Amino acid sequence: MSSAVATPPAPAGTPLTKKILTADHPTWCPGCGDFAVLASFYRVLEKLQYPHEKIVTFAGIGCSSRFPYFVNTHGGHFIHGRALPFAAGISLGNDELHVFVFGGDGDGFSIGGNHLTHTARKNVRLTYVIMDNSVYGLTKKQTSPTSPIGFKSKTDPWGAIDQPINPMRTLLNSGATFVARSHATQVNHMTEMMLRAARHDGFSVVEILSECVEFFEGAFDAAVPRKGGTWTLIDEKKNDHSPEDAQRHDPTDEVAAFKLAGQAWPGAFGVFYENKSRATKNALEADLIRKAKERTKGAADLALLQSTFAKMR
Amino acid sequence: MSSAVATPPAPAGTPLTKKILTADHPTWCPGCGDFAVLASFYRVLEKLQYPHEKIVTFAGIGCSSRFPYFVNTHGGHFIHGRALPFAAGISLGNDELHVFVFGGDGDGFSIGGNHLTHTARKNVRLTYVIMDNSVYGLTKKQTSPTSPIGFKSKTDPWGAIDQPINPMRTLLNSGATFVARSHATQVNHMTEMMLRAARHDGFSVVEILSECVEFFEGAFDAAVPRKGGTWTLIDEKKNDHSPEDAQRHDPTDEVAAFKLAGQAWPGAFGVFYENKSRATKNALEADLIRKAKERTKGAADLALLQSTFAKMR
Amino acid sequence: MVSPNTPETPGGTERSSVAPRSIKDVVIRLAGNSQDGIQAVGGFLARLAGRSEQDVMTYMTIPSTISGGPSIFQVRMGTGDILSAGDRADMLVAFYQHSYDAHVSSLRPGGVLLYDSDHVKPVEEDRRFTSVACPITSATVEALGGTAKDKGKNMFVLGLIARIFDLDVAKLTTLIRERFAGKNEDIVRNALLGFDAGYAWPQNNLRDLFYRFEAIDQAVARSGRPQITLDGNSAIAYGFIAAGVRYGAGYPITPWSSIMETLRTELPKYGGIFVQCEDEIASISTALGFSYTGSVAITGSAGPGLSLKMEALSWATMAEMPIVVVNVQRGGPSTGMPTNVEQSDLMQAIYGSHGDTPRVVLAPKNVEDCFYTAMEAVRIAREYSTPVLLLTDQGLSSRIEAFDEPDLPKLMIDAKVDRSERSADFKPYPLDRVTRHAPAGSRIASGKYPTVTGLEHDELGHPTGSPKLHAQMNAKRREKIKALAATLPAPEHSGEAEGDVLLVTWGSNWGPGREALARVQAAGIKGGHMHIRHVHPLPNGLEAVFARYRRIVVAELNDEGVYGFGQLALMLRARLANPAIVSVCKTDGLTFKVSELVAGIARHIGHAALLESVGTARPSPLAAR
Amino acid sequence: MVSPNTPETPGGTERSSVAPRSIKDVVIRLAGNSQDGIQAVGGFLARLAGRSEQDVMTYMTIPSTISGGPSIFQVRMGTGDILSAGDRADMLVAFYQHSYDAHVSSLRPGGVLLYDSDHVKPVEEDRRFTSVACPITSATVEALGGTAKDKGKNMFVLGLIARIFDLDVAKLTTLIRERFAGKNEDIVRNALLGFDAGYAWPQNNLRDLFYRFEAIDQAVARSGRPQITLDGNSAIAYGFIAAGVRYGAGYPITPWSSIMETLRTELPKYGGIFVQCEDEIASISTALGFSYTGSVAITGSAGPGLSLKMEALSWATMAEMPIVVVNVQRGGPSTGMPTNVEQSDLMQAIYGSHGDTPRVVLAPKNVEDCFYTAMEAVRIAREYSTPVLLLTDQGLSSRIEAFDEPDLPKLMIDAKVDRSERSADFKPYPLDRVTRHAPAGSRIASGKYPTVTGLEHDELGHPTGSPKLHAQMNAKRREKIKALAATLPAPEHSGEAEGDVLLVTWGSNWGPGREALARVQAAGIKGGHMHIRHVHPLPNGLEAVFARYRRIVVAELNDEGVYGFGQLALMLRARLANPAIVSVCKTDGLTFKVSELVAGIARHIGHAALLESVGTARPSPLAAR
Ligand SMILES: Cc1ncc(C[n+]2csc(CCOP(=O)(O)OP(=O)(O)O)c2C)c(N)n1
Ligand SMILES: Cc1ncc(C[n+]2csc(CCOP(=O)(O)OP(=O)(O)O)c2C)c(N)n1
Ligand code: SF4
Ligand code: SF4
Ligand SMILES: [Mg+2]
Ligand SMILES: [Mg+2]
Repeated sequence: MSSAVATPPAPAGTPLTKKILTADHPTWCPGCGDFAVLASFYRVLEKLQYPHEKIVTFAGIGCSSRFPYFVNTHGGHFIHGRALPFAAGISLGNDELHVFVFGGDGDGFSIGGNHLTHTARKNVRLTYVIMDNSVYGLTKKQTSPTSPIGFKSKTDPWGAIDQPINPMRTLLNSGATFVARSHATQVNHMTEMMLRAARHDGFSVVEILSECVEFFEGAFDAAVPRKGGTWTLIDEKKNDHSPEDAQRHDPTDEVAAFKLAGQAWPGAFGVFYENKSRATKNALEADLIRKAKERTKGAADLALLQSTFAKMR
Repeated sequence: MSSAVATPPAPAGTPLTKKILTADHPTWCPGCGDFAVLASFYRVLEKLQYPHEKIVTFAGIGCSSRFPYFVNTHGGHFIHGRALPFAAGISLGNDELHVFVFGGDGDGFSIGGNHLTHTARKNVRLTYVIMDNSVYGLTKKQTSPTSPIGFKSKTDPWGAIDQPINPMRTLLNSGATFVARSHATQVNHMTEMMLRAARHDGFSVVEILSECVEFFEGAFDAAVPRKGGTWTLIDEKKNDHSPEDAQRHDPTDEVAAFKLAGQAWPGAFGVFYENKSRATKNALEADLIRKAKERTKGAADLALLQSTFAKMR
Repeated sequence: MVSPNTPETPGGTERSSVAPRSIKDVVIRLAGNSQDGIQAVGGFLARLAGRSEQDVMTYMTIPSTISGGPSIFQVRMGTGDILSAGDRADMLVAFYQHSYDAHVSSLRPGGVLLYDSDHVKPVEEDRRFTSVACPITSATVEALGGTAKDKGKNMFVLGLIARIFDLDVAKLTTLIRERFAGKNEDIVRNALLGFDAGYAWPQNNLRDLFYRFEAIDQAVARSGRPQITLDGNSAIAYGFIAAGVRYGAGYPITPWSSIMETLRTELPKYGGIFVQCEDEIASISTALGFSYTGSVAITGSAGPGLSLKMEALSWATMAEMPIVVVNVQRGGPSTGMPTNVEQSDLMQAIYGSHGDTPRVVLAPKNVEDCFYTAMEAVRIAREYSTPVLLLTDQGLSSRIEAFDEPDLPKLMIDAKVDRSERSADFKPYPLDRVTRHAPAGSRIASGKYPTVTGLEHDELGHPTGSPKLHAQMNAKRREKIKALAATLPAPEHSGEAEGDVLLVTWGSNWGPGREALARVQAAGIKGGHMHIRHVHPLPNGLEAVFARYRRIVVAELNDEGVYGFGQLALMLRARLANPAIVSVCKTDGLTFKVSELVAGIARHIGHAALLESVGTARPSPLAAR
Repeated sequence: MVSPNTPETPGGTERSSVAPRSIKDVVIRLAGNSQDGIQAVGGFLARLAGRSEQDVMTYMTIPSTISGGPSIFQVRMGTGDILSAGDRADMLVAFYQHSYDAHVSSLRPGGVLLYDSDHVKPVEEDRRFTSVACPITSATVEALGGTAKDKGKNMFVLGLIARIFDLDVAKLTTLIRERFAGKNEDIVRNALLGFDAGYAWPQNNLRDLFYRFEAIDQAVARSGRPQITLDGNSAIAYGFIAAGVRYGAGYPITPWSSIMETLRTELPKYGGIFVQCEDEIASISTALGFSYTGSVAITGSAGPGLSLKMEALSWATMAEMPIVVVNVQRGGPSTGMPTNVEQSDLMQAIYGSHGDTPRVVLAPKNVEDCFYTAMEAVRIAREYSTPVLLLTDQGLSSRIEAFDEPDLPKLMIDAKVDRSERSADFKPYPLDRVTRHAPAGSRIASGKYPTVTGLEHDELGHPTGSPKLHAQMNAKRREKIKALAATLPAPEHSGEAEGDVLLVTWGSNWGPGREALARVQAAGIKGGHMHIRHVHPLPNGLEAVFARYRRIVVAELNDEGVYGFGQLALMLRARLANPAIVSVCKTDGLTFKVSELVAGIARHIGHAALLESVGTARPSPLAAR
C-alpha cells in the first residue's frame, strides 16, 4: 500500500490555484452551463484557501454530478440521488473537512428529494450546489421535476403536464439554514453565493440555473439581460435603520423568503434565507459526546467496555 | 376461481353502515388515538354512501397503517412508506374508485417523504390521512421526524436533538390541493375534515394528531381543553364582505397558509389550504388519451398496432 | 483517387459491364462521430434488408461523452439467417483518423478499407486490405453546394455502399423519402443529392468493387408476412402493447429509457397511461397499484434501478400481484459501464429480494424474440399472478434487426379487466388454487371485501402469525412456479443430440452461440447447442439432455465469480449437480465474438487444433480472388 | 392446594429433610401475557446461571398485537453445554387459561405443570404430568398487600422456581437488588416480598418437587473469566465496539432496532456517532460516507430494509469501500412474519445487488458467536476493503445466553484513522494490491487527489469505458474475495469423520444441529456435523470432507425452493456439483426442533427406526420415578 513518505511533498502552504485544482478535462457538451459553475467553484476555492487535503467534492449521478472528476480534491461520486446522506457521513465522520456536494435537479429534487429534507433539517454542515437545467441531461431529455409545464421532452412529447416543484420553496421548507439562488451566466454572483454558502456554519444550499444547451436551450434566458431577460438581484437588509432598509429583504424572515420564492418567473437571485443561530448536527453530536465523556469521566475505551460487561455478569 | 354468481348479492343500494364497514377487531393498544380516527372514518363513509365496491383503503406499514384491516372495503397494505405511489396507480388505473390512504408520521414524512411531494404535485385524486403520533409506534418508540426536540426515545435516550419537520409546511409545499389538520380527540372535526378531503377533486391530505398512549403519552394535550390545552379552530373566510371576514383565513392564500403553519405549538386546526382550480393528474391523462384518440380517429387497438408496424417495414 | 491496391479503372467506362461477385453476407462497420448520422445509414440498410427479405443485424457503440464523440455502427446483411453482428468487419468506412486508428484492426484480411481521404491517412505499408481513398467530405460538400457543410456525408456513404453491393436503389430512395416525410423539402433534396453523388462515385472510380447478395433460397419458408425492422427495446414495448398492457410506470435510465419513452408516447392512443415517477421505487409501486386495479402493468430499469425495486418485488410475491419488470442489463456493478452490455443481473433477478420469493425470469434471444418474450412475460404474470422479470441487455436494446411482422390478428390480446361480481366463497389467496385477485370495483357477494397484503396471511388476506399457514403459503407460492415450470417447452436444441460438448447460451448470446456450434461441428467435433429462454424456473428434463454430453459449456457475459462459474452455470450446477457443467465467461462490456466462444469450447474439451484455428483470421469474402 | 397427582404434604414438616434429585438440565416455559414480566423471570434465571458457571439459553415469542398479548419465555438451564432452548418443556408455568391451552402440549410426559389456580382449570383427566395448582395471583396479592394488585406475580414464580430447583437465593437476591437499583425502594421491597412468598410456598405445599443441578465438571476447561449474560443483538453491538467501530447509521425495524438503539446510546461514550436516518438507503449511504472518512462504519436492518440497501451495496463493491451490514433475518417475503425467525435472506446477501458483486457473508452460530462474528466482520471489511454482511436472525436477536466474558484486553481494537500523507505513487485502485483508500484529510504527495466512484475506473479512480480495464477490475474484485477464502479456517466439524450422513448447518441452527448429531449417533448411525460460519465465500476444502459421507443433509430455515434445495444447499451444490447434497428445510417461523432435524436425516438416509424414535416423546427428567 501507499505509505507515508520521508521526502517532503509540495509544501503545505502552497496557495491553491485553479491550475492545481483542475483535474480531468470536463466531458460536458460545448456551451453547457456547468462549465461556468466549475470556473466559479475554482475561484471560490482560491478565495477560501482551505488546506488542499481537507476539501471534499462529492456528487450523485448526472451530467452535473460529473463535477468532482474535474476538481482535483478528495472526492468522487456516489449513486443517483443519495449524495447528501453520503456527504452527511463525511461531514460528521470528520468535522475538519470542507464538504461540497454537486448535483442536478433530477438527482436532488426527484430521486433524492427526501434526503434533501432530512439532511437539511438536521443542519449537517456542508455546502450543496444544485445545477438546475430543468431537464434530465445525462439520460438525454426526459421531463425533470423542475421542467416547466409545456416543455417537450422524450417522456412528454406533447409538452410536460405535471406541475413542477418550486425549488426555492422546497429548499426553504427543507430546513436548510442558508438558501441562495444564482445563474450560470453570472460568474461573479455565483462565486459570491457559493462563497457565502461555504462560509456558512450549517447546511447551505445554492440553486444555480445552468442551461443544458443540448436538451433545453434557452431555458433560463428570461433572466439573461443580453437575451432580453431581466436579472433581478435580491436587495438584502443592511440593518442600517434607513427608510430604504425597510423595503429590503430580511434573509432571517422565513415568510418573506417564502413570498420571494413565489414570485413570477424568472424571479429574483441572491440569498433568500440565512439562519446563523441554529446549531449544526455536527455541534449537537459533539455535545452528546462531550456529555457522555463527562459522565464516564473520560474513561478509556477498554475500561468502558469492561465496565459494561461487568454489569452483565 | 371465484366466478360471477347468478344469485343476486345484497342489493347494491343497501346503505353502508358502520356495521357493514367493520372488519377485524383493531389490534391497537387500548386508548390509542387511532381508534377515534377509525370511528370517524366509518362516519365519513356513512355520509358519503359511495358504492361499497368502489371504496379502496390502502396503507404503508406502522400501527396506523393497520387501518385497512379494520375497514371492510377493498384494500390492503403495501410496504413501508410507499403507499402513495401505489395508491396513485390505483387512482389512475381506475378513475371510478374512491381511494383513501392511511399512514403514520414515520411512514409519510420519513421514508415516504419524497413520494408525498411527487404524488401531491401531480395532484393525483385521492385522500391521504396521516395519523401523526410523533413517534414510531409499531417499532416501539424511536424518534420520528415529527418528534419534538427533547423527546426521550430509544434512539434519543437523552432527548431528541434534530429539528423536526413542520408537517403543515411540508404538506403545503408538497403541492397538495387540499390540506387540513385535525386532532383525534375531536371526532366531529375529524369527520368534517376527512369528509371535505374526500369530496375534494384532487390530492387531499389531512394530518390528524393521534396520541400513542403506549410510547408518547400526552403528546397532544396542549390542544385538548379538558387537559388544560387550547383548541383553536381556523376561522375560514366566508366571502360575505363583512368586516370580520377580512380577518378570516383565506384557504386559497398560500402565504397565509404558510404563516398559519408557522404558529406556535399547538397551532390551529382546520383547513389550511384549498385549491379547487388545478387540474388533477387523472384529468390531464384523460385529456392526453382523448387527444391521442382524436389523432388516431379512435382506431381499434389492433389497427393501431398494425399501422405502426406498417411504418417499420 | 484509388488506392494502389485496386487496379486503376479508366473513367467513363461503363461499369455495368463488370459482373457483380456473389456473396452470402457482409459486415460493414461505419466509424465516425455520433454527430455524423452513421446510425441513420445503418438504419436505412437494415430497413432495406427487411424489405428485401434479407436478414440483417446491427451493432452500435455509444460514446462515453455526454453527447458527441466517437461512435460506430456495424451492420451485417445478407441472405439467410444472420445470427450475430459479426466478429470482424468485411468493410470499414473510416470518417476520421481516430476512426481508422481504432477500428482498422477489426477488418478481416482482404476486406475493404474505405476512408475519407480528406481526414484519414492510413498506414501506407499496410497491404492487407483493399484500400479505397474517397474524399467523402469534399465530395459531399461539392454535391450539396456551399451551405450544407458536411452534413450529408452519411447519405453519400449510403450511396457508395448501395453501388458497391448493388442494392435496390428504388427501395432505398423510397425509404429516404419516407424517413424525411413531413420535414423541410430541402432536407429530402439534400439527402437524395448526397446519396446520388455517393452512388455515382464508384462508377467513375472503382468499378470492380462490385458485389451482389446470393439469391434468396425460396425453399426456406417465410411467413409470407412482410418483414419489419426495429430495435430490441421497441420490440419489447410493442410486445407489451400486443399483450394488452395498458399501464406502466418508470424512471429514466440508460438503456431502459427508450422503452418507457415509447410506451409513454404510444399508450394514450390505446387508452392507457404511463407515468414517469420520481424514482424506481415509486415506479414499481405505481405499476403494482395499476396491477391491483386489474390490468397487469409493467415497469423496468437497468441495474441500479432494479436494485431499488427489490423490496416491492418481494411484496409482489407475497401479495401475489402480477407485474412485469424489464431489466435492460448493462455493465455493473454500481453505475459500472452504463453503455455496455453484460448479463450480470441474473442472480439478482432470481434472488435479489429478501425472503423466499419464487418468481419468473425470461430472457429474449434476439430482437424478434424481444417481442414474443414481452408477450409471454405478460401472459405468465397474468396466469400465475406473479412477478415476471424480463432480462434483456444493452446490446439487444439498440440492435436493429429485420424479422417477419408478427401475426397481430392472431396474437393481439384484448385484456379486459374482470370486475364481475365474485361469489360469496371468494378468497384472494386460496391454498388450493392460483390466486385471482378481485380488482377494486368488483362486488363481492359475501359483502366481505378482500385484503391484499405483504404480511403473511390466511386465505382471506388477513395477517397471520400461524406457523402452519406461513409454511403452507410459502409452499403455495413455490408450487405455482413449479407448475409453470412443468408447462415450459424444452429449450431450443440444435446440432448433435449427444457428443463431446453441449454449448449452452442464454439471452443475446444465442446468435454467436449458433455460429460457434457451426464452427465447432465444422472442425469435426460432435457438439450441440442449447439456448435457454426460460432462465428461471428452468424447464424440466435438462438432466437427460446434459447427460449425453461429455462437457456442458455455459457461455455468458458475466464474471466467473468466486467459484469459477457464471450465473446461469451456477444455477444449472445447483439444480443438476452435474460436474461436467463449466463456464465461458467474460466481462469486457462487449458481446461474444464467435471466436471467443469457439476458443472457450476448445479449451474446455482440450482440443488444440480447434483452439489454434481460432487464432487464424479467415479472409473476407470481399477479398480479391 | 396440591393437585391429586402430588402426595399431600402435611404443613409444617421441615422440607430440607427431603433430598433434592439430581438433574443435568431443565427446560422451563413461562406462559402468560407480555405485561406479566415473564421476560424478567427468564432474565434473572439466565443471569443466575451465568454467575453459577452454568449454561443457559432462552427463547421468547413476541405477541402479534402491538403491545400486550400472549407471550412466552422459555429458559433452559443446567450443567454442561446447553445447545438449544429445548424442543419441549420439562416444566410449564401457566398464568392463564389461554396459556395452558396453547402450551400444555409442549410439556414432556412426566413434566411439571404448575398453573395459577386463580385463572386456570386444567383438563382433569390428563394424568401425564405432575400437576401443581398454585393460587399465584391471590398468593401474590396477599404477600404484597392490597395496592400492588398482581404486579409481583413474576417474582412469586421466580421464588417458586428457586425453591423447586434449589437455586442460590443469595445470588438471586443480589440480582434483584441490582436490577432495581436506583428505582423506588418500594419496588425493591415488593419484588423481594413476592420472591420470598413464592420461595416459601413449596415448603408448605409440595415438599418433594425438589431438584438440584449436577455438580459442575471441573475438568471442563473454562476460561477463568466470569460469565456474562446477554442477548444476541447486544453481543453484536458490543462486538462492533470492541472491533473499533465508532460510526454507524440506521433506521428502525424489528428485530434489528435494538442494535441501533444500543449503538446510539453507547457510541458517544467512545467518541462516536450513530445517526438515525430517514430510511435504509440514507442509512447505508451515511455509513459509507463514514467509512470514506477512514473508519469502517456499520449499518443494518431486516429483510425489507436490506432490499433497499442493495443499490448502495453494489457501489460499495465497485468503490471497494469497507462496510459491515447486519441483517437480523425474520420471516419473509415482504413484511412477512416480522417477529419470527427465518434464514431466507442468504441468497440475497450473496447476490442481491445488480452486477457482479463479490462480497462476504458471515453468520454467527449463537449469542457468544454474535460478539466474535461482529469483530471478524469488521476485520475482514477493513483488511479486504469490502462490504461484509452479517446474517443473524430473530431467534438469536432476543435469545439470552451466558458465556465467558471475552478477553477484552487482548481483543479490543484501537482503530486509528490513517491520515498520514500518501506517497506520490498512491493509487486508490491498484490492480496488483488490495485497495487501501486514502481518507479525505490525507495529503497525497503527488498533489493528485483520488476519486472514489461507482463507475468502472482505472487505478486512479477515473471513469473508464475500456473493455480491458473492466475485465481486469472485475477480476481484481473477485480475486481478493478468493484470497480471503483461502485464509478461512476449516469449519467446525464434529462426530465421525466419515459415514452415512453429514449434517450441515449454518447460523442459529448450530445448537439443534449438535444435539441432533448426538441423537443420530446414539441410534448407531455413523454421522458427522459441520457448521459453516463463513457462508460466503465458503472455505476451501469442503469437497474432500463431503466425499466421505453417503449423504450431506443441509438443514436451514428457509424454503426448499423450486428445485428442492434450501439456500445454502443450493450454493454447496453449485460449488461442488455433489448430488449427495440434500436439504432439510422449513419455514414455520420457529427454530428447528432437534426432533425435526433427526426426522429429516432419518428420511434422507432411509432409516426407519430412527424416524420412528422421533415420534416417541422422551419423558422429562423431572418425572416421578
Ligand atoms: C438509480 C438510478 N436511476 C436512474 C439513473 C439514471 N440517471 C443518471 S443521471 C439521471 C438524471 C440526470 O438528471 P439531473 O440529475 O438533472 O442531472 P443533469 O444530467 O441534468 O445534470 C438519471 C435518471 C441512475 N444512474 N441510477
Ligand atoms: C423498509 C422498512 N423499514 C422499516 C420498517 C419497520 N417499520 C415498520 S412501521 C415503522 C414506522 C412506524 O412509525 P409510523 O409510520 O409513525 O407509524 P405508527 O406505528 O407510529 O403509527 C417502521 C420503521 C419496515 N416495515 N420496512
Ligand atoms: S447534455 Fe446538457 S447538461 Fe449534459 S453536458 Fe450536455 S449541455 Fe450540459
Ligand atoms: S403502540 Fe402507540 S400507536 Fe401503536 S397501537 Fe399502541 S398506542 Fe397506538
Ligand atoms: Mg438536470
Ligand atoms: Mg408514528
